Amino acid sequence: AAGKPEKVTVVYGGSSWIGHYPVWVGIEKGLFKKRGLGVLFQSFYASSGRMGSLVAGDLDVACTGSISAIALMAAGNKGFMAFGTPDSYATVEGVIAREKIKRLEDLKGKKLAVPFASSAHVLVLDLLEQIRLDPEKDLTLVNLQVNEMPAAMASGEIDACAAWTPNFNMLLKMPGNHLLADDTQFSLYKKYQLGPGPDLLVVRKEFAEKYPNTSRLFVEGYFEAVDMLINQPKESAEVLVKLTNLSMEDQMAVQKDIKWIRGAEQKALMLQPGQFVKGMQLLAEFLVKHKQIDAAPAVKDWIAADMVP
Amino acid sequence: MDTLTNKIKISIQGVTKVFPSKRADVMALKNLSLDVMDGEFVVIVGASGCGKTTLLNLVAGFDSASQGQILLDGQPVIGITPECGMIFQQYALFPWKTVQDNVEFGLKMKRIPKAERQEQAARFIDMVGLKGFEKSFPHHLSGGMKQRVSIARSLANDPKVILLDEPFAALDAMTRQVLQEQLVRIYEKHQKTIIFITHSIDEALLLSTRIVVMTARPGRILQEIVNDLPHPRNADVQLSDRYMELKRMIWVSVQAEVMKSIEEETV
Amino acid sequence: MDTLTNKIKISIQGVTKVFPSKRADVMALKNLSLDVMDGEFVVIVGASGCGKTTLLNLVAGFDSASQGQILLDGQPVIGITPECGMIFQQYALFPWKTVQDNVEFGLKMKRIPKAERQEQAARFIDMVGLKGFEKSFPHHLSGGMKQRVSIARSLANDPKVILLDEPFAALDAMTRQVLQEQLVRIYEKHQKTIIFITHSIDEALLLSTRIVVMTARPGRILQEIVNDLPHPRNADVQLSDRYMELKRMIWVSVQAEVMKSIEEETV
Amino acid sequence: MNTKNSSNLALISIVSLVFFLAAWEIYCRMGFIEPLFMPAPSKILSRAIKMLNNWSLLGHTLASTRRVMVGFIVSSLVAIPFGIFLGSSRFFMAVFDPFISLLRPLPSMSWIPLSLLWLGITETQKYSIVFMGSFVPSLLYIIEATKNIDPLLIRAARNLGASEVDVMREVILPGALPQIIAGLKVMLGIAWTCVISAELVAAREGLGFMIMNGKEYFQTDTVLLGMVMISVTVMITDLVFRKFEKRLLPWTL
Amino acid sequence: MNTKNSSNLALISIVSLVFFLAAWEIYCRMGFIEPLFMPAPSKILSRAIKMLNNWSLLGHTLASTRRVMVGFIVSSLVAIPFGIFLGSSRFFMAVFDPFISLLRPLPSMSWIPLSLLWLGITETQKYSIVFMGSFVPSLLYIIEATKNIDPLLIRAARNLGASEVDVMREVILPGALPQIIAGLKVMLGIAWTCVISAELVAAREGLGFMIMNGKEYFQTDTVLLGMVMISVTVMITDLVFRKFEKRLLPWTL
Ligand SMILES: Nc1ncnc2c1ncn2[C@@H]1O[C@H](COP(=O)(O)OP(=O)(O)OP(=O)(O)O)[C@@H](O)[C@H]1O
Ligand SMILES: Nc1ncnc2c1ncn2[C@@H]1O[C@H](COP(=O)(O)OP(=O)(O)OP(=O)(O)O)[C@@H](O)[C@H]1O
Ligand SMILES: [Mg+2]
Ligand SMILES: [Mg+2]
Repeated sequence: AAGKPEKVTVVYGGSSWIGHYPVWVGIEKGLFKKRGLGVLFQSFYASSGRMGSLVAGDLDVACTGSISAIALMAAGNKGFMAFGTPDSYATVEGVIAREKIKRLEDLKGKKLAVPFASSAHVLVLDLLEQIRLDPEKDLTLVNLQVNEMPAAMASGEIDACAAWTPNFNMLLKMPGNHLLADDTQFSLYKKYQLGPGPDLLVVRKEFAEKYPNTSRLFVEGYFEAVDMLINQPKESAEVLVKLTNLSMEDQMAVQKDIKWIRGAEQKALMLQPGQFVKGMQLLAEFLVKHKQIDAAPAVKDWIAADMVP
Repeated sequence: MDTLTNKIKISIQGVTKVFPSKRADVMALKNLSLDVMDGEFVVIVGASGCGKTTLLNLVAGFDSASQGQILLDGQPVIGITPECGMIFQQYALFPWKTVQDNVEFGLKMKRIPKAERQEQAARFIDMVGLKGFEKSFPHHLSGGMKQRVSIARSLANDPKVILLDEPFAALDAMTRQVLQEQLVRIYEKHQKTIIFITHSIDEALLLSTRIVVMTARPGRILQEIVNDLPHPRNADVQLSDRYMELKRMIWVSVQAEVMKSIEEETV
Repeated sequence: MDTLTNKIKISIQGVTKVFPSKRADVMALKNLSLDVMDGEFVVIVGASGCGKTTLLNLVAGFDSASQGQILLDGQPVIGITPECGMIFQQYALFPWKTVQDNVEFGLKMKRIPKAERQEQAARFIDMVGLKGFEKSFPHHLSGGMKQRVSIARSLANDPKVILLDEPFAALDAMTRQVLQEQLVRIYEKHQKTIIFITHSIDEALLLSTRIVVMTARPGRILQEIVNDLPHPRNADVQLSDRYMELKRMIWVSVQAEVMKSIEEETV
Repeated sequence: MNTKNSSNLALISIVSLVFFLAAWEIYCRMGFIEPLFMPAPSKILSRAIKMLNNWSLLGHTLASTRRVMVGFIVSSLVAIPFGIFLGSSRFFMAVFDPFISLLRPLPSMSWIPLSLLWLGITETQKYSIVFMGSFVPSLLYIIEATKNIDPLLIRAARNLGASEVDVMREVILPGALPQIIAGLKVMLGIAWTCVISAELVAAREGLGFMIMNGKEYFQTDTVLLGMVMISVTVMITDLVFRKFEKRLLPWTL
Repeated sequence: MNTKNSSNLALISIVSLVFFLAAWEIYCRMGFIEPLFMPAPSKILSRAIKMLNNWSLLGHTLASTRRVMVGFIVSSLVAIPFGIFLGSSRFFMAVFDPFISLLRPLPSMSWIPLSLLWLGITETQKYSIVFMGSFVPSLLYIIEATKNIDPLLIRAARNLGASEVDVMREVILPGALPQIIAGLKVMLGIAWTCVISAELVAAREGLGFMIMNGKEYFQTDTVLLGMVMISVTVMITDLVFRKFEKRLLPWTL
């Protein structure tokens, strides 16, 4: 019953992070093409750049870490809406340390690298709070992008780091490194199964309003790709290594740790107000508590109900 | 001289010029009056800092008097007037223009067509003996040659009055002499009215029809001497008794004023 | 003059100086010979570019001759020698030093103790009439005052020979006269040997015991004239017949050389 | 300085460079230093050959050069007339002075966050960084050049009958030109700084991206090659500019 | 320019600034522009008050200032004697010329990857970026200043009995000082550029970090506040430097 797309090219903002696997698979396997859509995959290092580009009108759809999305909501921007969450992960992000650091408590007086304003940053702040270490005084947090962490760990410049896949996997494979904690130890995860930066699908509001057919077709194609990731992991991994630069073996391992969320499950998470949205609200309040944002936005106001499958 | 008529060309009437300054105002000229007849060659001498340049700037309209007024052909001088062509000690040639383009400048400003102004400029370049240097930039010329270009540039604009502020002071004695002779020739041929500033009494005697001596600052007219030396003022004239007499006379009056200003400086 | 002895102070023997250059080498001096007696005041005149400055630089040891040699008290001049004090047209004062420190400079280089050099410097500052300006920076002085500091600085260093390269050319005629008189007084009192370059024949006649006229480039000696004018050379002397005669004589020979070099320039 | 002497000095320079490179090579070969920290010149050379073969070296260089040129040309085209205007009007100079003073100390780098917010990661964003980094300094150079014109020349022109507009066109513009061009030459260097900054933070190509990316993959030879390429490219741009300068200013020869 | 006239001009500047700020505020209040892209001045002010209260604004400013000062002072201390030495020796100038030419065009930013490899994410790495960014330009300024000394003054000194070493100390150093100081003033600006670059990439404090972090959280007011702070801090350093300059160069007054 879907009408023809009003606009045939969708500009998507992504990176090599797992949250972007479905779009990559969809493009490579022609799942958008068969719906008459072309999808342009634009790469960004950080969620914030992607969100900036989205509200500036350069992107139509993106997947983002929810920290960025919450920050943008807190800044009062109404130019975007959320319509789903593709995955739940807990074991592809975490704190990795060198041998001599056995427990989180050993981080005292050490150097811990973390990309500021990221989900890993939130994880670290929460973990430190759990063991009552002051991030300002008891240890040194080093602001570093995840892609620079392997070098910094190798040179011994830092004692530990918080990263996500694929750098997370590379770091774990480096001799002498081991996992100290992952998202399963995040306090909200323990209570609500919610990681520190769950992935969120967002759309430019103007785009969603102007091109309802295109939006719907994109969502269809997207969740078909999610199904393919669940049902045909090997075929998916074959195209994904081009995105992640991981070996086939590592790629399969990463995918094993992800729980994909099908289209049919989205309504329960996203609407009235939905488990996921409630979790996001808690996360927003957590960020306020840690002085990362000024005030918590009402997350439910940013849900595009029409687009949730 | 036969070119002298009885028409007053420039009339400087009770001019005072004060430069305001943070410490104390400087009074450069005080109630100075002077008439210059059409076709006269007036040379002004006076101690350094007595206000000669200031006076010339007022005549050219670069600056305005604090009191008094200056009339050119009976009309008060208000803004900068191209009718009084100025020739500066530092030449003030446009370094980015060739000799030809420098000389053409005034004509170009009058929107005279290219062909015509080329021809006119060529005439004046020839007159000052710079044929063959039309395409040179000022940079490549010697001081004497630059001053000749500046004279040609002024003449091409055909001003009624030519004002010269120590035009030859930066040149060596020998080049200076050549240019003095050229200037006298031009003056005789074109019947301009000239006001010429110099520090050299010899130069004053060589060129002028009348010599005006100014007092130390604030500048006023101390003495006016009609220069009746015969033409051409060659070496013979310069060694004549009348020359010596005039020179001594000017020497004495300038000397006294200079001493005043030097004393002021060193104390 | 009574200070003249028969000792040769400086002997310039067949000196040639060639400046190599990309286009064509410039021969500034050609086989020039000249002896200067102890206590003489030699003034060198000549057309612009004839090599006067070059010659003085060789005597001071700033540059070395291409051929020939220069003896000072019988010893060949090899490097820069403080025995020949140089006074430049552009003063060459150290702008970051006060008048006092400028005058002390040479003494400081000789490692003379502070107290002693202060006293000596004060004497020379007084001599040139700048008492009260010890703490001033050169920046604040007029041209004439700067040149006086430069003279004091040179004298304080007590050189046997003083070389002056158009020292007064940048000054106005009146200031120049005052300094000329001061220089003559210093020369008479301190019995220095002086070589002085100028473009002004009047200046040459006023100061010298001997006048040397150089040819156009390449520079050689054209003529030497012993200046027998009586002292003091006041206005009366300057208007005397002998003065006129000497002036005409020099005029004629310089003139011819100047014409050569001007023709060369304009063609 | 005569010809022989100056060619001697050039020889010394060449010997010195060769000697340094040889010492570096030998030092590395002897294993005194880890290649991760400092690869031998021969390694850098072989990386260069590799990257020349797959055209990527040329691609990065051209990408950066294009960005520099676009940003720089746009900024010059705006700064020259505006600077001459401000330099000759004391009133408008006073009006714009507070903004110029505020913008002057801002490094081009500091515009990156704002430009990313405004323009996203686009080519326009790169151009805007170059523009913001070079515009204000260019403007200041041009204002300065305009003010430095010998007032005597302006007097002379007015005395010869030039109007205010004539003076602007015939005296101020050509008179300020040598200094304007000298300023623009400095600005070109600054424009290069800006583009490298912009590329280090967010780009997919260009020399700045190349060295940042090289570092990520522990290819110190790529990092050093990128730096050498920046040097060489800037030197070449400079040379081209100088040729161009001589054309524009025939009277200064 | 007399006093009255110049105070008039200052008045124009103030009026112009106030007018601009008012227009900006009104434009924002009317909702013509999203606060994400351009917050109103009042927003920036309230952010400033908030950050002043928890001392973080002061902390960032001092962190950057400290880095600038350390890097700049070390680079000046090395560049001044070395520059005077190179400026007065044609032989050693020729020896070092190729390296200076190669290093000159490299933006400080381009040293970031290498410095991270060599020094890790330490304060020393930040200092090294400032050092590398300001050393070569300072050196060039100082060489230039040394070469620009009027050779007549050197002649005069030698003629008064000064030895080569005396000339160096008594003539070249003081003679080059005004130009050296002018150059260092420019370098101080460049040092600020460098520090902002260094902080944008890997830092946890400093004004560069502040604006980058502000951007991550879409706090455009923090970004703009950071930029204003850079401007203001540079202006203040400049002022302090100028006072200091007058002290050092009494003869130029
Ligand atoms: N624009 C000005 N502002 C303030 N004072 C000035 C200005 N122009 C000239 N003066 C002062 O006015 C006096 C006369 O200056 P002016 O230049 O007319 O003297 P001058 O006779 O031409 O001297 P010189 O022979 O040295 O050229 C001097 O004391 C000078 O300092
Ligand atoms: N360092 C140099 N290199 C090349 N040529 C030079 C150099 N110094 C002087 N000359 C040339 O040597 C000739 C003599 O120059 P010098 O300065 O000695 O003349 P001068 O008699 O002092 O002239 P003036 O009266 O103008 O001062 C000139 O033609 C000049 O161009
Ligand atoms: Mg004057
Ligand atoms: Mg000379």
